[in-house]
Amino acid sequence: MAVTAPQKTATPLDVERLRADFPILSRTVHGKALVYLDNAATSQKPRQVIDAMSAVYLEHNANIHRGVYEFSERTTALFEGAREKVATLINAPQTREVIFCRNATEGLNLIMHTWGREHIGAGDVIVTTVLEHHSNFVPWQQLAQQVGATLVVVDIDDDGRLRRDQFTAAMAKRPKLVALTHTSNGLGTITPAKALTAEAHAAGALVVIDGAQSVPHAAVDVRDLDCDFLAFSGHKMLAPPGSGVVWGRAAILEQMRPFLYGGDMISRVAVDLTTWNELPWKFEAGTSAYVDAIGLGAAVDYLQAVGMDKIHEHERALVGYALPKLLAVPGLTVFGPKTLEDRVGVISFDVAGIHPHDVAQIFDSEGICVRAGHHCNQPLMTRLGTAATTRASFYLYNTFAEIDALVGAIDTAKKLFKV
Amino acid sequence: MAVTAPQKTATPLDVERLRADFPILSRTVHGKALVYLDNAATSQKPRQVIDAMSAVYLEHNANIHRGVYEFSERTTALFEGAREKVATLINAPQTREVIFCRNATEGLNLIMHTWGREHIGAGDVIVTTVLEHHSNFVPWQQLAQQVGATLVVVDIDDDGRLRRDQFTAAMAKRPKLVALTHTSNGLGTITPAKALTAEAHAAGALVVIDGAQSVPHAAVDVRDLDCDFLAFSGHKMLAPPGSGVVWGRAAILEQMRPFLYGGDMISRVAVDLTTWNELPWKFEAGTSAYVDAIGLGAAVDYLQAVGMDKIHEHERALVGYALPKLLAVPGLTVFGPKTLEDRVGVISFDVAGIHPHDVAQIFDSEGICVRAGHHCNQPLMTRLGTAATTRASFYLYNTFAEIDALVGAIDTAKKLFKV
Amino acid sequence: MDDFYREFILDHYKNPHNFGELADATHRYHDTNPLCGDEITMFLKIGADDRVDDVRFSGTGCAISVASASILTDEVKGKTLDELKAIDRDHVLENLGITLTPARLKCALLSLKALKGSAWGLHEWPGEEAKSS
Amino acid sequence: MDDFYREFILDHYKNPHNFGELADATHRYHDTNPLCGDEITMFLKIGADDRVDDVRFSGTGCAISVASASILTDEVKGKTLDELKAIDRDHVLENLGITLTPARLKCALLSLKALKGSAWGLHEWPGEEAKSS
Ligand SMILES: Cc1ncc(COP(=O)(O)O)c(C=O)c1O
Ligand SMILES: Cc1ncc(COP(=O)(O)O)c(C=O)c1O
Repeated sequence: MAVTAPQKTATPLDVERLRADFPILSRTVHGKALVYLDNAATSQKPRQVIDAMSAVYLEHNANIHRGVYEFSERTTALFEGAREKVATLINAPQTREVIFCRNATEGLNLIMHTWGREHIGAGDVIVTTVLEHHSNFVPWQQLAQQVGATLVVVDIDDDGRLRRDQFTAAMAKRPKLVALTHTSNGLGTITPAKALTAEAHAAGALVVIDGAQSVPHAAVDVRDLDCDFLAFSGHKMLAPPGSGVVWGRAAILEQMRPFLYGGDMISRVAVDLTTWNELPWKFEAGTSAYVDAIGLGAAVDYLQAVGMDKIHEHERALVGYALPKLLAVPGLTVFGPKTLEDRVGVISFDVAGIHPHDVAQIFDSEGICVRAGHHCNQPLMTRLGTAATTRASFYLYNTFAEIDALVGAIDTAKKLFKV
Repeated sequence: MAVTAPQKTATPLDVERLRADFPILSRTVHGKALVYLDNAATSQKPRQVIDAMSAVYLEHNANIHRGVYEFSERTTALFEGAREKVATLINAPQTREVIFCRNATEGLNLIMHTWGREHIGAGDVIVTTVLEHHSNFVPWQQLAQQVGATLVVVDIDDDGRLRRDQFTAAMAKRPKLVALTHTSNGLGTITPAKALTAEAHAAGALVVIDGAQSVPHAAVDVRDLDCDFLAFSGHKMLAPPGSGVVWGRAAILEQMRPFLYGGDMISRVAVDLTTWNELPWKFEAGTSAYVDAIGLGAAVDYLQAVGMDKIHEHERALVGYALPKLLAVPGLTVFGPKTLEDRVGVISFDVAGIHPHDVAQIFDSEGICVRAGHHCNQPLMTRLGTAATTRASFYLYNTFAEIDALVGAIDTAKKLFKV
Repeated sequence: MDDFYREFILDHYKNPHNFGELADATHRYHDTNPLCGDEITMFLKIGADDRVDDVRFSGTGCAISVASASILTDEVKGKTLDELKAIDRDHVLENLGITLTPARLKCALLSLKALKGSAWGLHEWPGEEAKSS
Repeated sequence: MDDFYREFILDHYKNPHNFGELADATHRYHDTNPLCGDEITMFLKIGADDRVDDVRFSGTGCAISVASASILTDEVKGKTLDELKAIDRDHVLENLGITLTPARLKCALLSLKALKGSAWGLHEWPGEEAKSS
C-alpha cells in the first residue's frame, strides 16, 4: 500500500477511553499538554499495572517460592500466574519455557553466555543484521571475537528493508546461530522473521529473535515463527522496567547450563556438587523481581483485553497518517520504509540544518517527547550515514491530534533555526 | 554479654510510629493480626517507598539517560540520585563504584563472570565459608570446577561462629579470592569481616563480601571494611525486589571486562569493534530497573532517617528478649550463637518432633510468618546435621509483643503435635 | 489447624509404616523437595509376577510428606507395577483428605514422585546417586 | 526556546569558527558523547613558546556542542598550554550563558573534554584512533 495523502483511517480502538487509564497522559510539560512519542524507548503504564504492583506491597508482600505461609503463597501464585499469561501471549508450547529476567538485553546475554559459549567456537559463523539494537549485536560480536568465530552482518536496502539476497548468501556459510530483530527500533522495519527462521533452520542454525519492539505491538506467536529463542522487555509493553522475558524451547533450555548461580535455581547443594532446579527456575537465580513480573502479568491482561491485532492496526493508522505529512515537510528526510508495508509505528527522520538534539529540545518545550540519538543502533546509523536521528514512536494511546502536534513542532523548530 | 532472663531492653526506636508507615502491618491473616518475622527473606515496604515508585509512573516516567526531554531528565536525576544515596549509605569512595543490578545474587555472579573468569585459573584457590548463602557459594564452586581451581570451605564452631583458626590456615594457601558473608542468613552470626579482610589482603587475596544481611540491618562502611567488592539486595532493606547493588573498587572495576553487552554500556559500536562506556554504566546493560532503583533510593532515605545504628540496637533488644524465651522452651534447639555477641535478629531453631514445615504452617494459622527450610544454606544445614530449620528474623518494625506471639505459637504447635 | 493435622496424619507421621531401607530392593529412587531440602528414597522389591513384594521409604520430611508416604506404601503392597504406575496425584490427595496450598502440595506428592521414579526404573539425577542414603 | 537558542548560538552553529582539520597539528584528540553518538576531534598546533598557534575542530554535533566548540576554539588561540589546561567547565557554560539540563551539559562540555584531552596529550580510547576522522 503506497502512502499518498494523510488519511485518518478508522482506528479499531477507543483511544480516549484507553487514555483515561494512563494517569500520566493528562499531565503537562512546560505548560503544554504531554505528547508522549517515545514509546520505542519505554511505554507509559496504565493504572491497572501500577495498582497491581502497589497491591502486592500493601496486601500480601512476601518472598516467593519458599514460604509456607499465606502471603508467600499468594505472591507466588501471582508471580507464576504472570508467567502463564506471558506464555499465553506468545503462544509458548510450555509455561516453563518462559524465563523472567530484567529486560531483553539480559535475556539475549543469557543465551550468549550459556548456549552461545557452549556451542560457538573457533571458525563458527554467527549471522546478524545491521538493523540490530546493540543488545542483539554486541553480545554476538564479543562472543565471536572471544572464541574466534565470524560475525556476518546482513545489510539493508536503501529503504531500510533487510537484504534477502544477502541473508540467503549468509546461510550458505552454514551459521550456528542467527540473531535477528523482529522489528527495528531505529527504522520501524518488520523483518520477515518466520521465513528467515525457516531458511536459517534449513541451514542448520538456531534462531534468536529480538522481540523487544514486536511483542509489545503485535501478536507474536513463537510456534508460528518457529524460532528457538525470543527475548523482550516488559517496560516497552505497559509493564515496569525490571520485567523482561527470554523464551526458549524446553528441549534446548534443558540442555543448557545455568547462567547465574545461587538461591532458587538449585536442586541440591553440597560442598562438592550442586544439581539444578527444573525449568524455568534453573535460570532464575536469587530473588526475582517478582513485583515487576506481576506488573507484567497485569500489563499482558490489559494488552490482551484491548487486543494485539487492534493495537497493531491502530498504530498502522497513525503511521498512515503521519508518514505523508512528514514526507511533505520540506527538508525532512524519513529513514526507513516510506510505505506502510512491513513497518510499525516508529518513524526516524532528519530535519535538514537542525541536529536531532536540538529538534528534541524544541519539541520538549512544546510538550512533545521524542528520542534523539543513535537509539543504540550505531551500526545502522553508520549505514545510514548519520550519527543520530530524531525518532517518534507510537503506541495504543497515541492520537492523530498528537501527530498534528508533532508536525507543528517541526515547523516551530524550522522557524527558530531559520531553515 | 550472656543472655539470662528475657528483658525488654529499651529500644531507641518509636516502633509504633514506624509501623504506621507500613500499611501491610495492619493487615490480618486468617483473622489474626499479621506478625511478620520473615525479614531475612524479604522486608516490607513503607508508604514512602511505594509512593516514590508510583510517583514515577504517575508523574514523569521515561527511559533514562538518553532522553533530551524533561521527563527523561527528571527520571534520570532520581535514578542517579539513588546511586548517590547508596554510595553515601555504604560510604563508598566514589559514586561510580555503585552498580545497580537485580539482587545480591546477580551482583555476586557479575564478579564471578568477570573478575573471576579473568583471574582464577587452574590450581588457584578460592576460600569461602560454610555459612554462605548459595548465592555466594555456588558461583565460586562452579567457577572452581570449571577452571580447575580449588574451593576451600572454612567451617564454623558448634556455636555457629566462623573458625578463625581454619580461616588463618586457609590464608596460608594464598588464595586469589575470599568470598565471605558479613552476616549469616541461617544463623544470624556476624563474621569479623574487617579483620578477615585484612588477613586475606595480607595473603594477597581480593575479598568479596556478601552484605545481603548486613547492609539492611547495620551501618556498613566499605572504607572501614576495606573489602574489594560488596553485594546486597534492596528488597531486604525496604526497597522493591529488582533493586540490587554490587559495589567494587573503581580501580578494579575499570580493569574488568563488561558482564552483559548491549544498550547504555557502550561508548561506540562499529561492526568490528566496540568500546565501553565509563563506570558505572559499563556494567549496566539495557534498560535498568530504574523505578526499583529509585525505590531503593527512597528506602535508603527512610533507613538513614531512622538511623542504621538505632535499627541495629533495636534488633539486638529483640534478640535479647527472644533468645532466653526460646531457649527456655522444652524441646527447642536454637542453632547458632546463644548470646548476643556477634549476632543479629535472625533466630533459627528446631522444635523436637515437629518438622519446620509444620511449625511454619501452624504459625501461619496464627498470623505469624516465618521461614521453614534450608534458607539457601544447604552446606550449613549439612554441617548442622539437619535438612531444615524454622527461622524467625526481625526488622525495625518488629515488637516485643510479636515475640510473645511467636513463643505462644510454639506452644500451640507442640500441643497440636502432642510433643 | 486441627482440621489440617488430623489424628491419622499425626499417627502416620509419628509412626510411619514401611519406614526404613530395603537391602534386597529391585528398584530404588531418591528425590528431593528443592524448596525445603526434604528427601525421600523409595525402595521397591518387585517379584517374578511383577508385583510389589515389599516396599520401604527413608528420608526426612514433614507430617504431610511422611504421612503421605506411609499411606501410599501401605497401599502398593501386592500391586503390579502397572497398577502402581497408574496411581495419580488426586488419589494421593484423597488419601490425606485435606486442602493443601501449592507449597504443601509438593510435600504431599514427594513420595508419589519417588515411587513413580522407582517404578519406571528411572535413574537418580546426575550425581545424586552417591549421596542418596 | 528563543532564550535558549539565542542568535549568537545559532550563528556559531551555522558558521562555526575554526571548523576543519589541521594537517600540521601537534596535538589531536577525539571524543564522543556516547548518549547521542556525536563526535568531535580537536586539533592543536602548539608553538615553540608553548602557545596555541592554531586550533581546529571537526565532527558532528548539535547547536549547543558546535557553538560551544566554536567559541572555545576562538578563545584559546595564543594561550599557553597551561592556560588552556586551566579552563574550567563553568567558564564554558558562561560562554553559552544559558541554563542546561544534565543531558545537554554533555553536549556543551564535549569540546572542552576534547580540548583537554588534546592539551594533556592523552591518547584516544583504545581502538578509536583508527576510526576518528
Ligand atoms: C546472606 C545472603 N546472601 C545472598 C542472598 C541472596 O539474595 P537475593 O535472593 O536477593 O539475591 C540472601 C537472601 O536470602 C542472603 O540472605
Ligand atoms: C529492538 C530492541 N532490542 C533490544 C532492546 C533493549 O531493550 P532493554 O533496554 O529493555 O533491554 C531495545 C530497546 O531499546 C530494542 O528496541
